[in-house]
Amino acid sequence: MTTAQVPVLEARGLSRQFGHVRALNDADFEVFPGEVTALIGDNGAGKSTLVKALSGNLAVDSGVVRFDGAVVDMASPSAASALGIETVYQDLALAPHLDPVQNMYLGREIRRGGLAGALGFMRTREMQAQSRRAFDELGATVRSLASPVGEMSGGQRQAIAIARAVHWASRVVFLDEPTAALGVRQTKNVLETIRRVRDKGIAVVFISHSMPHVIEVSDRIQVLRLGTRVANIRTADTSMEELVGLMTGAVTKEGRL
Amino acid sequence: MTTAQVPVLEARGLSRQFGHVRALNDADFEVFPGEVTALIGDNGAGKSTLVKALSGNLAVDSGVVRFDGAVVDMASPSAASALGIETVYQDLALAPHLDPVQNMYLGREIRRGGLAGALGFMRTREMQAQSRRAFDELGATVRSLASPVGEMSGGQRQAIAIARAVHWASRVVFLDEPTAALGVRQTKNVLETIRRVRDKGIAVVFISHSMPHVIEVSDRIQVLRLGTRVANIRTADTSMEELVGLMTGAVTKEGRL
Amino acid sequence: GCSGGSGSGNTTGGGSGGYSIAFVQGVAGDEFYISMQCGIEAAAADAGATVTVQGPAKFDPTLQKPIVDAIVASKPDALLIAPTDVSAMQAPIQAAADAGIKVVLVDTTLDNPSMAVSQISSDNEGGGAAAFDAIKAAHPEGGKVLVVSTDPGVSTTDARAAGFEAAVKNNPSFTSLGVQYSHNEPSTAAEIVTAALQKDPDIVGIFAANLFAAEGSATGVQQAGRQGKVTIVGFDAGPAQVKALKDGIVQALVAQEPATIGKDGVAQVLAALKGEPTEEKIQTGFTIITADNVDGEGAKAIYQSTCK
Amino acid sequence: MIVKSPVTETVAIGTIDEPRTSFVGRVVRAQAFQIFLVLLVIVGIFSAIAPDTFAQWSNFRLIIQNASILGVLAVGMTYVIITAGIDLSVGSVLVFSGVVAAITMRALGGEGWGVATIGILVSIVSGLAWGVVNGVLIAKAKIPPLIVTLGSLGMALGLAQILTGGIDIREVPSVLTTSIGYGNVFGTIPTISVIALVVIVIGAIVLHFTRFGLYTLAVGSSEIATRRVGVKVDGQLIKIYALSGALAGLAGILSLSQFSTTAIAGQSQTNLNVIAAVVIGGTSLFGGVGTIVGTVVGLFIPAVLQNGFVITGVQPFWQQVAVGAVLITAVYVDQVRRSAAMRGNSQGLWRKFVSGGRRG
Amino acid sequence: MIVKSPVTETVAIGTIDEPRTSFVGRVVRAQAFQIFLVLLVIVGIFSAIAPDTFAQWSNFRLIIQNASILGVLAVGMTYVIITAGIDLSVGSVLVFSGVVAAITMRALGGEGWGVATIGILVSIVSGLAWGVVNGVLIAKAKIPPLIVTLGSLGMALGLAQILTGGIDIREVPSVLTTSIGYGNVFGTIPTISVIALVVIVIGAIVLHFTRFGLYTLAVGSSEIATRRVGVKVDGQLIKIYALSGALAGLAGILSLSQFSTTAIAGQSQTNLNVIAAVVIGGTSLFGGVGTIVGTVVGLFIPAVLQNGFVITGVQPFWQQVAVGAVLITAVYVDQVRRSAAMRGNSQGLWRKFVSGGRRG
Ligand SMILES: Nc1ncnc2c1ncn2[C@@H]1O[C@H](COP(=O)(O)OP(=O)(O)OP(=O)(O)O)[C@@H](O)[C@H]1O
Ligand SMILES: Nc1ncnc2c1ncn2[C@@H]1O[C@H](COP(=O)(O)OP(=O)(O)OP(=O)(O)O)[C@@H](O)[C@H]1O
Ligand SMILES: [Mg+2]
Ligand SMILES: [Mg+2]
Repeated sequence: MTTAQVPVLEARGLSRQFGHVRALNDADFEVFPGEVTALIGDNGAGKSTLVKALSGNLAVDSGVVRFDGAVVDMASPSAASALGIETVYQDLALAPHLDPVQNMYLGREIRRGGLAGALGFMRTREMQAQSRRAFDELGATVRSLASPVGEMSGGQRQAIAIARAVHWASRVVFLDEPTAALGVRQTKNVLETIRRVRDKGIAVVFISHSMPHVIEVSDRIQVLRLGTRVANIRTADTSMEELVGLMTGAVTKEGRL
Repeated sequence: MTTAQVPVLEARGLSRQFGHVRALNDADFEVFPGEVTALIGDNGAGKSTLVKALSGNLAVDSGVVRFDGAVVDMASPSAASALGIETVYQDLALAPHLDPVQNMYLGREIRRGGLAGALGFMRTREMQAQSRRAFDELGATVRSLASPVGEMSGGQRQAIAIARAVHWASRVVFLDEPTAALGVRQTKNVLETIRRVRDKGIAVVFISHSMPHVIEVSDRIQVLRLGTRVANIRTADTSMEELVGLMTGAVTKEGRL
Repeated sequence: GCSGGSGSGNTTGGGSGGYSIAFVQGVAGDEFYISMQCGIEAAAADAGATVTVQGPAKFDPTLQKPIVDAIVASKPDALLIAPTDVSAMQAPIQAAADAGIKVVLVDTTLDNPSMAVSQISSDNEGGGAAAFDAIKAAHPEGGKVLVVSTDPGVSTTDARAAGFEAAVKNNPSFTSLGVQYSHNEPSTAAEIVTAALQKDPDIVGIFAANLFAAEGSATGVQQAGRQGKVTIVGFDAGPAQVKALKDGIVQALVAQEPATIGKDGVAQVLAALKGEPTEEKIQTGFTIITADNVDGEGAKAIYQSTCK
Repeated sequence: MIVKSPVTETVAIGTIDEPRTSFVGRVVRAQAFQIFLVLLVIVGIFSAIAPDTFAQWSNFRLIIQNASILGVLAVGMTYVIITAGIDLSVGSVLVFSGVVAAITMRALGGEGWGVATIGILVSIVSGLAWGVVNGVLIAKAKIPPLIVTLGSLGMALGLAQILTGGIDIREVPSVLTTSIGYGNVFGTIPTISVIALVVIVIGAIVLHFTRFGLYTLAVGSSEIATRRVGVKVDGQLIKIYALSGALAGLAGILSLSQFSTTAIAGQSQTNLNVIAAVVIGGTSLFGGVGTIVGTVVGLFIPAVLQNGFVITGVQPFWQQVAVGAVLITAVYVDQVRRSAAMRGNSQGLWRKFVSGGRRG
Repeated sequence: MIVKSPVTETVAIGTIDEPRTSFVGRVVRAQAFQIFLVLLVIVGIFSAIAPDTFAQWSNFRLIIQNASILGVLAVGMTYVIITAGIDLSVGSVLVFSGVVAAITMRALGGEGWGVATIGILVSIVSGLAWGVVNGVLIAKAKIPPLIVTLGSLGMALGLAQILTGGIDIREVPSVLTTSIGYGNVFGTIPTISVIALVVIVIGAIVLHFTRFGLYTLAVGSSEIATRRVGVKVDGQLIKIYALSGALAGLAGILSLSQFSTTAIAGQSQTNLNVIAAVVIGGTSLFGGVGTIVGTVVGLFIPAVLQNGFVITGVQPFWQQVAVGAVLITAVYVDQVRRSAAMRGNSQGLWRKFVSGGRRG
């Protein structure tokens, strides 16, 4: 369980209450570079809430976040982006009226050179070509690069969000149930992409309810239950049964991890 | 492949074009009472479009729909509801500001007796109790019956939509990727619920990208590819490999089915 | 006879010598301008001329200018207009004159009215002063008085308020509580008056600078239960105002002479079109109508509501 | 290291936060209550400045009376805005209904209750008719509500002017003026306010406790979801615009009673005033949330400000400035308090200032 | 029964419907084009009725001139509405900016370009300041745009009245009136319209081709998605309201040039007129879609109607009714044609009537 390495991202004692619901309850979490960390837990365990807190989308009531060992204030999504953290949210967060290319490059457009660039004109052609390449890599079935993503199928939208996050992440990428809407082939591609990204030294956080996928792709598994981390284990050391038990509370690990 | 029975719902030659994208291309489809029919296909194959067309949410360009052998005009969702058809949509279709109970009973509220009922007053207590039972049956982790569903986690919302459809369907229930956001335990419960519903003689259409679940729960599998049905097989007669091949076009079945 | 609001249809001039006259009101649907329209239509009918009536929805030059522009495009022989602003309407009306249209300014005027064959104006400031006289007559002992106007920047009501305020200043036994603006909403006027009476229960007179201000003020006074103790003087003497006067809601009215203005306007226009001499400037007066003279002397000053 | 224990449900349903809170607690957390506090503060300030002119029942009575007609309109507008719609036509429909009623009553002649009753019905039906037209165009022809009601604003006003020739009608049966316009109940409560109160109470009960209200919220929350579960969304929308129209008709006869004139050129600001009241009261222009109580409070904030400023002698030009500033401040304070309540901790306002208002 | 074939991609990306359509085809399918056809039909009808009065360049010239000031405002409003916001304050800010500029120029004295230039700058900066205030309150304090701009509507107007004492200022340097207000370019094109055209063209290019425009659409499409990808949404919103304010300031000096008065009682309908133009032009009040070209067309529909009705001698009261009816019809026709284009078949209008307008 102990690694000599410094975690690229580390959370200690995060709590967040919504009305009477305690979505995060003194939760710890850490991810190491070049590792795929699976984050699992029952519905409503607080996984998405944790992701939002660590990507600057949600203020927590208490707790600290460290990046490369130094305490950071993850005050906004831009702060997270600036640190090289990218996220695929469970509720996708694409702009429905924009096309896939615009969504892919939103906030990171390639500007033209010279004055035109300074005035905000963009290299549309180039962005299109690069997006096409990124989608192809995932085997995404995005049928048109010029129609709004709001008109696309669930899986097509999912693929665009994943392509975007993978394209831009330099340190950490959060994938909140990325394969939920994907077809068989696309899922395989995404799992492969996850490995490829990991091999570049980027930390990947993979959230999924599919235990086979989790076991197939992850190096380490952290289990949330009722807003608290109840386990942090190497994938090699565990089994499907134990994981299910941990999520539902049938099995408990001794001590805080 | 041939059954003597009359299909409860049958579609012939459905086509629907969106701009240049042909989402449905002369697609056929049929479901039989007391059977679980899995509808599978790659992302963007047209599964959700087919479901919308058969539940009165989308006008098709051509094709006919028969219910119990008679041609019907599925002109609106109310028409489908009136026939006993219920649907869980991929993009859930819950009213985010309403609470789970209100969503569960929307359009079917239990009225008070007498004058109060005629004036539109409702039995809130009773609806609450029944919803709770329905959620419990699915093992849903809906934490509060009084907060808006818009604030709930992806899996919690999914569970509410499923509970609703299953509760009201009397002839056909469409489930468009119902387990995508669900936890392990909840997924197991939903698959069990599907079997239970089928055993009541209701036709269940199950859409999923998870081949193990499809094979586990379905009696018959129909495969869509680029808007056309390319296969219609009994689950017992096929294999995971064949299905994947059919979806991606690596395998083709001879003849139109 | 025609009812107040209906102008006759458009016919281009020529034919059997019938001229086409366009009348642009300061604001559509105001009884003052409707009475003026009646005068114009009567005079025009006598002369065999046709009249088109247009007007903006508000007393607002930015709304009146497009109408004047369109009128000019439709090429009438003559234009009678109540400009909504002394400088804003200068250029559009100049353009009309430049297009060979004979222009007569009615009621209000312009900074430089030289393009007009005649200007027939009423004295709004004098009317305001007369309104004060009516309050003084009812309350010789003096007291607090309030002005309820429409919006700041409307030249006619501003002039009425200014005339009233000046008259108050010259009379030490009266104190003015200033001008409040009702934004042409009777309900706002009512709110203002009830609040003002709450603050100063000893108000003796209210000068309401237009019809809605008068109606709202009357409602406010009634709500506060002070009818009979507060004198409300309204402006203009349309049938609605006269009924209010007869009902005792309003105690006095300052009446202008819109029908006369209209009649004179048509006369001047026809003279100009026929190449006869015109009068450069005509000033019309006003009458104060009270319950005492409404059935006698004052009756002549009441505006026509239906054109005969 | 691993301890087995019996399988339990992760969370039993509804065990964590069922409304165990007291009635008072719920009221305090209700969104309408936040803005009510703002109103109380405003009233408190004026009362302190002008205790014997502002803080009198006689004054409050007049404020209430003056807000009554807007209150009737605001009930309908709340329903409309909850569906993410808008109704710009209320002022014109009010005028139109008043004109039609006045013409009818003048034609019938007489001053008694018979004529007055017919007038009341005619007015309501006229408004209802406009509302149905609006509703059908919005629900069936799918034209944006802003365009439809902007169009019917012009049309209703134009027709009112055509009917009267632009000259206000002042013949109103005296029973209307004396009993509704200026009558009192229990000696001191204006009849017109009692009528408004009845409308408001019924409006609130229907919105919060009946199926009609539930469908209204559902349509505003997600039209497509509501349609998919088989609710007749088009019919619901038509009914809501019809309600707004009918209430504008009722307001038309009330206005006729109070002002004894059709006031054709008045009411040009009415729509914005009513919409502002609804939004101040916490109803979202994007639909799905709203309360009638909030709307009523939202109505009184500008009314009290206007009254208070005149009484405390603020100059007219400054009044506009002050009303604008207080409006913005009131909604801001309400908004901060509400999001603080959402977070479940009460030092929200202070925290917000410190943290720079980050979303949570 | 089973035939194996090599695995292929389900669909190659972007192979099915890349915009292979011709330029003309795309123009015809563009939403702004639909409503443009409606405008052409209206112009055609009036031209047929009144060929030698309506259908004259001199008349079109004046229609264009009269629409120019609204056109400048409408560019800013389009941006605002695309973000799902609203700006009710444009009319008041226009008046306020004009007043400040007029006071400044009067204080400096003189009739030349030097004073005029200072006046122009002062007016734009005054408008900009109001826009920034609006933007900060909306973006940072999270107060609904309707409330903020309703508040600043009252405040700007009140301050304009305070500055002038309620009396219009009419001393305007003559260069402004002669060269901007009534000057012409190429002898016949009004200078004021050329200025508006420049604003419109720049506005359209920025909206459709630059990052600023893209962010505007993105914020309107999904504020949360845009925020999550790291776009500074608050800053973008502030810039957009500042733009709207600055354009209102520019419109203020144009209005001063054209009317040589501050016209503080005017502009009361300006905000609704501009909003209507934007919505008629196909911009959704719910954000995410909109074009400047559509807005310009949306501006001309009421302008042409008003002009045509006056010229053809329609009575004023009937004009209101007719404008309302045509407005609704125009947007309806546009809406039906647009959804027909979406379905990819062209008999949409007819089909819609037959099928009763079912959604698809
Ligand atoms: N904005 C919110 N307001 C109120 N409650 C919320 C909000 N967001 C989340 N919650 C609650 O917090 C709890 C945790 O939610 P979260 O979305 O983190 O779960 P999750 O682990 O991602 O579940 P799933 O697997 O279903 O996606 C849930 O009970 C949910 O209802
Ligand atoms: N409203 C729409 N407008 C335009 N195109 C649409 C619309 N709805 C669907 N499409 C297109 O039709 C095709 C089929 O979409 P559909 O949602 O039916 O796919 P699906 O089989 O459900 O895919 P998934 O498994 O990803 O959910 C897709 O290419 C999609 O982009
Ligand atoms: Mg989640
Ligand atoms: Mg789908």
